[in-house]
Amino acid sequence: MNRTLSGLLLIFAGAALVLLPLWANSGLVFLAGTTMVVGVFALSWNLLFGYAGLASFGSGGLFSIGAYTMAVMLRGGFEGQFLLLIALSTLAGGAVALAIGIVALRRSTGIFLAILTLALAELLRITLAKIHWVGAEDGIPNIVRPNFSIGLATVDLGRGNHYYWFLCIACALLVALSWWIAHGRFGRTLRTIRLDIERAAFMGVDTHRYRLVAFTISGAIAACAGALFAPWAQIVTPDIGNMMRSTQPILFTLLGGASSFWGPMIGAFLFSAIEFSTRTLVGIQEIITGSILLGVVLLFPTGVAGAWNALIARLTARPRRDEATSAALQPVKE
Amino acid sequence: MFTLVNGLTTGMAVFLVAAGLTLVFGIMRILNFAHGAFFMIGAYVASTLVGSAPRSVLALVAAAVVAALVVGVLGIVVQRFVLRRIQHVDEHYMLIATFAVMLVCVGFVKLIWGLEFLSVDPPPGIDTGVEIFSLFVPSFSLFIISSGVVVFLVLDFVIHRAWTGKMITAIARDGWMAELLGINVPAGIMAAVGGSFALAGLAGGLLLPNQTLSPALGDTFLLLAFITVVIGGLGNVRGAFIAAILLGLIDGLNTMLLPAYPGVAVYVGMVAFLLLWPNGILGESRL
Amino acid sequence: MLKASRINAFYGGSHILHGVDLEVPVLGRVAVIGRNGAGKSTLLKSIMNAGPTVNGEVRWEGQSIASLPTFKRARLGLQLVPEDRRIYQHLTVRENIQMAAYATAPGRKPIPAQEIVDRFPMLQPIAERGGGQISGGQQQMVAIARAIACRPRLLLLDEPTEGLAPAIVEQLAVSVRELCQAEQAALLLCEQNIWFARQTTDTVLVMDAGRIAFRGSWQEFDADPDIKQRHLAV
Amino acid sequence: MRLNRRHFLATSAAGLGALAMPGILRAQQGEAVRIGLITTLSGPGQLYGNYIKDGSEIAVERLNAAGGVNGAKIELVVRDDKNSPEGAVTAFRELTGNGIKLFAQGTFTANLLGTLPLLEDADVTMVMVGASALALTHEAYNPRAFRLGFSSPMCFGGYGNLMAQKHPEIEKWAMLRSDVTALADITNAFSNGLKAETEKAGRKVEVLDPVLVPYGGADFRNQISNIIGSGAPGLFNVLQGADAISYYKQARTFSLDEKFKVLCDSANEFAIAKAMGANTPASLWSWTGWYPAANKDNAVSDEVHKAYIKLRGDEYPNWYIGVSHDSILTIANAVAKAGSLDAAKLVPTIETETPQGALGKIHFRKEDHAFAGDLTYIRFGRDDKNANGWSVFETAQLPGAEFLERATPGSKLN
Repeated sequence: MNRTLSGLLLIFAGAALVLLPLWANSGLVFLAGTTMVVGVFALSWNLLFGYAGLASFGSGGLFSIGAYTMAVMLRGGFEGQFLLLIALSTLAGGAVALAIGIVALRRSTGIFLAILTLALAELLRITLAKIHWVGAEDGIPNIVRPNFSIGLATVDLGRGNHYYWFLCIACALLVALSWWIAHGRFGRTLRTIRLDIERAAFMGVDTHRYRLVAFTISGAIAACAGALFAPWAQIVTPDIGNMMRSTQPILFTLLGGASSFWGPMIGAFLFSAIEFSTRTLVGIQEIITGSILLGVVLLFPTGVAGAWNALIARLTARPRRDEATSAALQPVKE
Repeated sequence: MFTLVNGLTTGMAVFLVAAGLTLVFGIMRILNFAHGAFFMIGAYVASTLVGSAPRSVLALVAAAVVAALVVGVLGIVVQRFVLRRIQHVDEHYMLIATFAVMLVCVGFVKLIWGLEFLSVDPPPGIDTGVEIFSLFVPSFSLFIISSGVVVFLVLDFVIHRAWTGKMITAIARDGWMAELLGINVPAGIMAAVGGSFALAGLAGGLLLPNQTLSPALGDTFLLLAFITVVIGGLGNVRGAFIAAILLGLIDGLNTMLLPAYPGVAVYVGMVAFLLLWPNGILGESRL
Repeated sequence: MLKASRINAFYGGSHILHGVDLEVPVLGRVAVIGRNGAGKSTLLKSIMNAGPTVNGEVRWEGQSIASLPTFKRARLGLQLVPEDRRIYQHLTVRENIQMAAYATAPGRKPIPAQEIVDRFPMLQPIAERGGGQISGGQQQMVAIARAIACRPRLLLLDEPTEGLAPAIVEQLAVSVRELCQAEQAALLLCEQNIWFARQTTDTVLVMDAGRIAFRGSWQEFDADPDIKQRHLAV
Repeated sequence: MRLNRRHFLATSAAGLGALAMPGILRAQQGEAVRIGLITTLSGPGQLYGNYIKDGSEIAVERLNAAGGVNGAKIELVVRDDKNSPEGAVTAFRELTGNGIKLFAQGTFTANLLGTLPLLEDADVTMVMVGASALALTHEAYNPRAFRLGFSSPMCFGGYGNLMAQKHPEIEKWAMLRSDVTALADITNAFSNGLKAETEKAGRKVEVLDPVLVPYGGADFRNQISNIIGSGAPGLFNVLQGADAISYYKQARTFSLDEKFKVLCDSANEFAIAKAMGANTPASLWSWTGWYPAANKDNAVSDEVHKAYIKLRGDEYPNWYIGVSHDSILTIANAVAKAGSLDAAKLVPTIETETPQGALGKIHFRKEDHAFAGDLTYIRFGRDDKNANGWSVFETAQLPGAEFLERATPGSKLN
């Protein structure tokens, strides 16, 4: 029951997104596209956090690497090979994540890893802001949306809402990929490691290798999201990888629910909806956003997805209600 | 030589801000995103009390103490209505909660004090400089350095020597047992969290003549304070003290040796640090 | 003095105790024995409201204490010594003992730490040592001394003999008996070591899978070997 | 269950609809001439965004009081760019989606660079409010956009020129700036202007490399000590906002204003004096985009000044007030003269019209749509006799057109 309902909801949400440009204002379409990309970005973060138990505060840096790789290559005239460029950006992000992982993962975890990645991302941002070749603080503007060709068919992504639909497809594929990773053997092993690293090691799992692979995959997807974002925003600036960007996936994930696969996506759309619907209330935006976040955290400490699941469980399993909710809400102490 | 004195000044300023942050981490195990915002509120409250030209050092310190009390009370409110409610859920939700608190604080500061820059002068007595061994040292720097040292000594005494500190550390290390021993743990945590927020307010008041007041003030120190807390070994006040001094010196050397890249050495130093001593200088300690 | 009725206790979704009734009379000494995982520790923690979610009634001298938080129960004179002792490693042995002063019942005065140290010869050489630098047997003594320091009315001991050498277990049995007598404290003991339980208590409860399977004196317990076979054999 | 789901679908559809509603409603109102204003109304740039909003609102009020545009009222639709290009693009697309074709946008260059490529598709005419970056009229030049702001070579080249004239005795200048690459344009322009003018007079001047300070930093004492050690009698400071004030505060203990003969600030004008009061440096030059007291014979300037005092009770408005007022004025005037909202008609009208604004006659260079208004410099400082604790000592004006850089629309200036 739970699955069918959630599945229907997913199909409904997907259809609403695809059909959006047919009726909505172009600002809303742009926002929806941006939200899809950062939603995928947040999913990639949660692959690391929710499944491998590693929190990175520097994911903005990887997003930025993907976006800059794409922007530089497009400016360099490689528009013809768009798919190749996406692959290249993804690889770049994965390679950087792998390098960082090799050096850092064995030595530090938890908050130390978080702050280490934060510092690396800040260093990247400062460096980008100093390089004239990539436009320093003002970044690379005027990024073209290239043609996209498979076989004989060519689509001009620069026209109308073509790039939006391209984003829909690309994000759907990335989500599917993440789903497959999270729910396959790899994801299950990661969760075992998260729950009890000693037991996993005892069972013969090379925990370090698994974490490293998760770190790399997460970085690659983050960079891929960045690469998709560059032609969408048509400008990249060093601030694309700033601390706010790095906290975005954390915010979205926790808002939506870290224990749920869809949590980060839900969080991203919820946050965008809050921001868009309060856009005319200038000057008190911080208070509104802060209060809503606070309200959500206090009311749904398991995130929106957690609250949704609890609600469904409550509706579908009425007789066992007490136990189900007490299991969901009772903190385990000592 | 001047770089050294100035490095110390920067270090002690950062320590003043980081002290409360490291305490709250020691007690609650959270990285408090709102700490910078409370530091800023402390500064604004103190500036409202002393005006733009404080009459004496005493007036400034008194204003800082009142600011500490106000922010401490705010901290207790936050603890009571936000942090306590979610302390058993998942520590990461604390992160989002303190982030939200930060947004709300910044929003209210903008509403109450506006956006225009405010400035408070150093009071007479510490508004000039002194010659020490033919080296010109601003006396306000000496004020910051001594404030930092005093706050550290008091804090270190309270935590490691005084009985209250022993009780608080007992709560932080094993609250369950503390409660079995009849200690009112929620009240203890409340007081300790109030105390660490009060430290943020105190820092805001003491550093008031050093910085310009604007709603972005919180950000200026937050990242440096985070770094200090982490390098110091999370929740370890002595470690934070050493880390703050190191940070100040690294920053000072940065301006001397690499003037074209101000502020970069702090990050590089920190990355190197975390790789060499992954658990901080003095190791992690639950207070 | 303590009367708990129809206690049900849960950890998250799992139901640990099923309708347990328990009474400890004034100056009574009760042992709860049972296999690992029978729910003995959960019972003690339920009485202190220190962990599991509990429903049922807990009365202390006729008053319901079901709504009191742990520290208030401790201040009524209930002292639990947990199985893992939980000595504060950052405090000295003496400071550990002083820490219990908060739990002194109204109208009573805590025993000064020095007096406690004097009373336990084992503690004298280690009084100024850190809590992390003493042996397991010493830790158990410190834990009990700490509990005694606040002059409890009811001492709840959770598996005190676990991990101790036989010689120390004998010594511990003597100490516990003497202490309860000297301090006029009742005792509720959870144990797997039947010898130790027999030395220190008069009434015995056998617990199995969260339920009380037997209750009576040690003579009655001995009279029915079947109980041992059915509920205690591993 | 079924009912529940249908209920949910219905409410969420209604919710999504509501999100798009404001647009639909506005689009049906029709009549008014709507101008979209995109500026920074949250985060660190909010201070300046608020000035731009105030100035624009004053303009709309004045224009509507005078009868509006060809009988139609002007309506300002304000959006926050959230301090990022994406935020600006979201706001821009939302407003163009609602049929708005007239835009004023300002504060950060990158946010403008985000929206400039979109003007063509939406047939938008835009005035860039107060922007100074070179890229906007050079490599990122867009024929539908006009810069009502002062380019760095213009206002800081002029600045250097002015200093060379006023202080021929100073042969060595030191500079200090925040570690922001965009600010390098400013120190370069100042240095070039200074050198050009002294060479013309047959003298020589040495300009030291700028000392860098961290942007958003907390402590500037090391750099202050460096700069004092340089031995130069002239100093040009390029820091912004809170950084600048913290810097002058920390510099006070070093008696910075006694160590240097001439102190110049790039563009913080009265923000420093307003914050520091009686502790303002003894004498400080600054460039400003608009200073009512220097525009003595300009009635518009006086009216805007009065309106601002009425609005905020502040006698020393930030220069963004005048500039944003004139931006809206420029658009409204063009619509009135062209009688159309089409860029094809508006752009040539703006190119030829010279309406009277608070800054004087508003005129853009035809080749690259760069603004070439007068340049104003003020010298102010501590003054015990004034109740504020400070006063303005002198003002100087230079013709901007003489200092405007070469027009190279579409390509980078070399």
